[in-house]
Amino acid sequence: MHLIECPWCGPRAQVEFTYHCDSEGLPRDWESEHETELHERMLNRTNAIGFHVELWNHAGGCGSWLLIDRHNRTHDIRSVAYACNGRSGGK
Amino acid sequence: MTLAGATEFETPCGATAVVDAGFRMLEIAAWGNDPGAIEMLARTLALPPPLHPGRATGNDLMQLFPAAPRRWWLRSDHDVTPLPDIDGLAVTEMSDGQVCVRLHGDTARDWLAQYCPMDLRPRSFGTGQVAWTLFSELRVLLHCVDSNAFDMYLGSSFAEDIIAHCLTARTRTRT
Amino acid sequence: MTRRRRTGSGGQVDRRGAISFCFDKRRYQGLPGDTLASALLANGVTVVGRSVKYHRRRGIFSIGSEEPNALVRIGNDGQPNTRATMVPLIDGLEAWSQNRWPTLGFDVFAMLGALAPLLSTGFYYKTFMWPRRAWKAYEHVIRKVAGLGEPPVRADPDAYEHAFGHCDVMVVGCGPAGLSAARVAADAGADVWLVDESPWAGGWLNRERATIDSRTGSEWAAAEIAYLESLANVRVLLQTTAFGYYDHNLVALAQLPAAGSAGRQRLWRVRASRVILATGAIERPCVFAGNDLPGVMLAGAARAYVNQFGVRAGHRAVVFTNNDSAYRTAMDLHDAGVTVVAVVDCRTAADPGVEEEIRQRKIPILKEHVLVCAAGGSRLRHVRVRPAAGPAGRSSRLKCDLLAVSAGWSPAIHLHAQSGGASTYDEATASVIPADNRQATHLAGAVCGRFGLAHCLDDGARAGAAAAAKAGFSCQPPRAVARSRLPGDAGEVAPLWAVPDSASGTAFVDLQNDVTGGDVEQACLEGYESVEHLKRYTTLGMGTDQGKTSNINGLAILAGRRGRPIASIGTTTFRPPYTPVTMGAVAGPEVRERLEPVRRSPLHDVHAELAAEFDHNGLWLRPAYYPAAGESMRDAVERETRTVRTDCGIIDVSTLGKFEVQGPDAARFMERVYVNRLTRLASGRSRYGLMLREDGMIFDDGTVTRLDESRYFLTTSTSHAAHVHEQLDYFLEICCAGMEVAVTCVTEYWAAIAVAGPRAPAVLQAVGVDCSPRIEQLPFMAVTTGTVAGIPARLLRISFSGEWACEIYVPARQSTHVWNELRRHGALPYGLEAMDTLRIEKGFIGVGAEANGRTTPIDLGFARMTGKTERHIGQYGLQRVHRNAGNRLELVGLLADDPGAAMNQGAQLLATQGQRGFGSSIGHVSSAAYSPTLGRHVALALLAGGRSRTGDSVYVADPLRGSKRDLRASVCAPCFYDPDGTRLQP
Amino acid sequence: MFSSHSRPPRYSAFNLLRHALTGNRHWSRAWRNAAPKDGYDVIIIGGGGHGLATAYYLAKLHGAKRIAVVEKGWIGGGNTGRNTTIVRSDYLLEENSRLYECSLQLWEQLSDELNFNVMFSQRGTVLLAHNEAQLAGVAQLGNAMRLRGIDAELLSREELREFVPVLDCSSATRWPVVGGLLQPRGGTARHDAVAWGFARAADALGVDILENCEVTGIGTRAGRVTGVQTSRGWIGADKVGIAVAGHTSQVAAMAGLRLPIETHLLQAMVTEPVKPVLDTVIMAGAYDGYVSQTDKGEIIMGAELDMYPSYSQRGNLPRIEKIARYTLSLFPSFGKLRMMRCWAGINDMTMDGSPIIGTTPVHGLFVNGGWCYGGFKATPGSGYLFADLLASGKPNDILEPFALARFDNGRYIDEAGTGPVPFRH
Repeated sequence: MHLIECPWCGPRAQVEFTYHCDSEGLPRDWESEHETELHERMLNRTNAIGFHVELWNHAGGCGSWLLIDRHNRTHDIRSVAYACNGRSGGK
Repeated sequence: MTLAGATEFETPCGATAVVDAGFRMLEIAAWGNDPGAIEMLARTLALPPPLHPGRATGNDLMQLFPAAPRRWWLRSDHDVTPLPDIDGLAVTEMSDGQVCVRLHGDTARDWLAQYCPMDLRPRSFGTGQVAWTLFSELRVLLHCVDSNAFDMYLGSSFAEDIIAHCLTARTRTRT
Repeated sequence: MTRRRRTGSGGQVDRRGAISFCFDKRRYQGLPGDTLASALLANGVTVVGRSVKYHRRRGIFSIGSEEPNALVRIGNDGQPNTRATMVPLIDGLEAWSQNRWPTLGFDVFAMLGALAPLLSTGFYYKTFMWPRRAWKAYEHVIRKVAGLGEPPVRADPDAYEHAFGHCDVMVVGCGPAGLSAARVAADAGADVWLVDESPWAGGWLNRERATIDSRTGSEWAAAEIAYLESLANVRVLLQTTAFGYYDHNLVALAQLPAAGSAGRQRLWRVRASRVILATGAIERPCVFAGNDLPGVMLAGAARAYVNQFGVRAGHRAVVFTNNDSAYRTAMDLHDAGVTVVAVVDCRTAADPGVEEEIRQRKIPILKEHVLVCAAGGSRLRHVRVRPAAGPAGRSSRLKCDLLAVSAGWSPAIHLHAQSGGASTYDEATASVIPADNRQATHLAGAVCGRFGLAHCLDDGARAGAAAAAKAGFSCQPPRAVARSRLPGDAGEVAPLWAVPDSASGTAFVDLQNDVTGGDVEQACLEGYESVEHLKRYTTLGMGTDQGKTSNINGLAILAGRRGRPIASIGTTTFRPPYTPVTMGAVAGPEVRERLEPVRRSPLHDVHAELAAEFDHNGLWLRPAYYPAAGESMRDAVERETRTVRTDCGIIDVSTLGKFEVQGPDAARFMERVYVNRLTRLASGRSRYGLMLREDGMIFDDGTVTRLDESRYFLTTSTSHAAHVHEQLDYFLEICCAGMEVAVTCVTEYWAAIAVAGPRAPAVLQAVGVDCSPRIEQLPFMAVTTGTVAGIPARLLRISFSGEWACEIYVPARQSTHVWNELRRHGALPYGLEAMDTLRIEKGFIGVGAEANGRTTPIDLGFARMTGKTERHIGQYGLQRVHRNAGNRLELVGLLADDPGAAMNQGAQLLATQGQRGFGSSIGHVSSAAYSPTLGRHVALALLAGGRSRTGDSVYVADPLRGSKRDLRASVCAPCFYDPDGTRLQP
Repeated sequence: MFSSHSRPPRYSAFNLLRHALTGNRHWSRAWRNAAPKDGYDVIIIGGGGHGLATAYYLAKLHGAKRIAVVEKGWIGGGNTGRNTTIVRSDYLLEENSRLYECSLQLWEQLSDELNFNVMFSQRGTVLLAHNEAQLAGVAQLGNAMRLRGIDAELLSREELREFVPVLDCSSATRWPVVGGLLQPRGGTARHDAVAWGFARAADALGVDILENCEVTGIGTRAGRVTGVQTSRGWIGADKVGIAVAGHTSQVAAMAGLRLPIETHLLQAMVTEPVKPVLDTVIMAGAYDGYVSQTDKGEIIMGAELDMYPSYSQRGNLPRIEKIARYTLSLFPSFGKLRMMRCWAGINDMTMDGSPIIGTTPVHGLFVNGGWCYGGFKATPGSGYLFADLLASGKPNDILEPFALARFDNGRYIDEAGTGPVPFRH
């Protein structure tokens, strides 16, 4: 079980967080993206072994949306940051 | 289960549980990024600054819980006068949706540690701190009101079930 | 017998006490401080179990959790496969041997031993194939012979606990290294947890005659543990196994309650800043013929039984070793009155100190000798030895009833390996030792391959200091290390895995799984020569002991066979748990009734008083129907349905997901979230809204209400509420970042009651509704606020039944009053079943039934809602799906030709009667009900190209539920009642 | 040229006896320790069940001569050896149903076909329903199966109580069992034996099985595949098939492909062995979990994914606890059994939850992957169909819907209806 350093709550157990998707799946600019762009990001993934920036939600905590730079084999975490320019979510 | 006012239970773990449903709770959410809005609200309500993440601030009338970014809960045991309309803040009534379970006693912390994965040691979560965390798989707001007393806020629909937990669970501390 | 086996003094048992216990119905006496294993040995019980494959007699082999043989069931219908070595003896304990029929002494299946050559490794892959269908019959027998203990029959009566813990330093292992580590870290001020699987702190200090600071090892350990327990920042957990080392320094502990107490087993999940592994080492045996006979025992165990429990495991002992530690066995056994026949050592020289000790005791040492075989029946009778370099044939016989074997020590690197740490093969100790750490771990003592007592104490102190410092506690240099003495504890061995030329059908590598040296060789011959293939083909190391005493020997034989160094062979993966953990403890308290929480509506008690039959809807309990006395379900549902159509019904819809969306950009946000156009939705009006997924499929349906310019109120289906919340939040924060909007969940705050039926306006008037416009004049799909029966309320003129209806939203705790007032003025409650019938009559879609995650709004007849050009969720997905759409399933209605014939949800649709085979199904019944309003059965269906088939006949096939003949039905528009919606209007 | 070698003798009772009388010292290798040749007609990347089965059927049914299976470690070491060994064909969507039923029919003859007892045991698989809505769901599934000629029976609570006495069919639990769908032909098989059996049979037909031979690159020229670069050197081939469950994205990336796959962990565990107590496979709708008892007596359990991408092959405690909670809620008498071993398989989860089998933009390169949880039961069918694809170059009727192109056309095969969220399938 990972220990994830939430920028708001501090270190918390992974059970409090939900993984949402790889950052490859996030829109660059949702408003203006095209159909092919949407389908490419919605469907296809590099899925390589190594560090990936992923979107997680601290659903069992403060609710923030977080970008977590995490290794998908060792589970090492290099960084955790709010997903939108320092703006954070919250349920 | 009808909850009116405060009901007290002795739990088998040795802690006392007081179930309280007779308070006022408002959720205040900022839709922008302006930190000034909540500070203005705090000033208007005469709540002592500063507003540290995870640290409750309050006076005799009310308590403000900054437990999530851009989102606060305001608890009052008295009827709060209508909140000033401050631009940038959405104020939503939550009172009937929440039940507060106050756990009190030397075993309260150990009992909570049976269900909450967060670090509850006094140096990590001491008096005055508030945090959203999980209780079993349920998201709750925890408030450490004293070295051996915790308020746990949970959705009303779960209350009966969770209180049943409190009444049946027991703890063996320092085995 | 007892007196003869038990020494007169010494050890840590209380000779003044007496404990009575049973093994296989026979009653025995033990002492306080015994384990079941020591007590059985003290009573001269040599055979305690039968092996899994050949049903050979087996005795107690070890002293700890590595025990492969002595597996017993504790209690009647109790826990099977329990290691007798780990069970503290309590009064009245009942233990039973396993895997024998009818008795331990006479086991019918022991004849399998005679067939051993036929049953060589992997035999079952090569046979039981003829005749072709017979495998099931063979398997039936195989299953009965296999398995170990009997599983309990009754539901487990015990309760279990879970807990989370957090500490600065977790020390695993309570031996000399662990104790000294814990003390240094604790003195530095760190929160320290110290755990050990044994009921006694001290580890091997209890089992040896060591001295530390002029006290005995066990006295020293007792003093240390007493000191540690007196500190507020230390938690000592005994009988607690650290069984798993997971990501980011999470250590899982399984804690047993004190023997005989009413405590519960507990599973701890402990997050430690630093972990110190002082897990010690496990002695390993050697492979030679007859090495599984009762009376063959690990050398360390033989001296431990005498030192800790005062039990002589035999009267005439031979010690066979490749290292110095077993010399202590000879010394300790001799000093306890056991005749030590000889020390058989394969080496040319031992440590001069221990050799001198043996000579003083006049015990013969046979250097450069090996053991050829052990012989006996239900107990060991003699062994044969020969010079290591000599010819295979010539051996001499030594009479004995105890053979103490040591082929060296394997560091218990399991947790280290689980944490991701690397390991390497060390030639000096002929063992696999830890290399680099992956996590915040420190290692101390024998687990590192440093076996000396002084090393362990020193290592521990240094690890304790380092861990405390890393955890942020300034640490004084470790205090002067204690002066200690334990002869022959250096740890070097001369590798000896299997005695050459001794490989026969009874030279076992894995005692529990009956894997012999010959099996390993055969697997190599057949090409199963990678470590994992060997393990899986022979089952080596796959027993309950997980190969703690056998894996390394198997590896070494494999390496020898392949002519490669052991280091290059690799090892199998160390997986959690370190030792098996009771499932009940893993599961914890939240099982059965408490598996998941139950959510109750604020009106729950009212429904219960009305004797509602409840149904589960997600986590919620909701009334399915309210049967009157003596009324059947069908009658109640029909009555409730008719009530809504002709009178006035009320239903609790508090479980709907409810959200407030506020802020200057709320309107823009709503436009993106819903597929339908909402820009023209005026304040004070509601609309039915469909939310899609990005792939174009329907995600959820509900209502959108505009409360004012910048404030919306949404409802969602009960089952999707949490998902919708996540989706809204994700969409706002990630896709619409910068929009000034706040979303708040108000599901718990509002109770909701739908009042429906032609008499609903009258009932509401009678109850007293104060709003503007007056309630009966409120237009369809309009919203207003006011009071109902004096309670402040939000009123929505929306309908899910097709009748005039209004949803009343009131604060949850005041809803009972409103409900009761409505009832008092003539409204009758209806439940989910009637609601479902009403919506099917109207052709409204159900989430899960029609909106099943594979249907688009176009499939379900909402094409008019789609086509908005502004970007919204699901827009592009919908385009892609329908650009190439073939014969998609579309929503239609079905009327059976025979109006009395029921169509069931889940029946399949066919184009022609009796058609079968792949491709025959053209759709299925998605919802079905008997409509009391129409006096016939009606159904909604998803039918391939369905809308173009209106008027056609299809056949409804339900073979699974026993329908013999496919039912003919005609396809119609999916609305059976009031298609123009005139009844919705005021 | 295809080098001839002596075929190993068939396993038989006589053969077993003969070896027993000679001390079991004369067994021959089940498959040769082959050395890579310069080139092959077909190379299968991945020595798991699927890859080995593909090679076997290619050699057996399509007369292909020069075939190699390249495996980076030991054969059967990926998901073939890390699953819960369940075989069934109870799928709702027609596409899946055809695929898995094709496989199940091959399973029924497999031991005989391979002269290797893979211990395929048709003890039945039962899908439990915990409420009326789930019961309607399994009825829909069962009806679909029956119309297609696949066996399925609806069991009431009382019938379940009789069929699986150890299952708690009482109401004293959070999710009482209300009924279930039995597929009598479903069951379990010995997972490792499937790899070994196919390897031995393929080897006997001349297939080279190259272990410890890791593919590090896929060679292409002018849009055609030319061979593979491996840790044991370059090996040329006109056709290359990828069958590397758990690493499909990595290997496909060597040819420049980006797939709709995300890799997740699926955990499983076994208890200590006990005497027979559960003689069928139970799948619980309440948590996507499955429970059965192996021939050795271990209770084997698995359940849903860990819900975050991982290649770690390590178990994680919260999911294990959940599996235990749900299992004990169904089988309260299992509380005293001990969990003995936990492991994790790495699952290539596609965006619609169904596998991808078909051609790729690179001529001569074929992909077979994204099996989500369904890989083991598909083993013979997947090999049979993939061999057909490799031999003919064109997908047959069963494979056609599983082509990669379905994602471009929006023709998803979304059995669970959960959309393009790979870990929710």
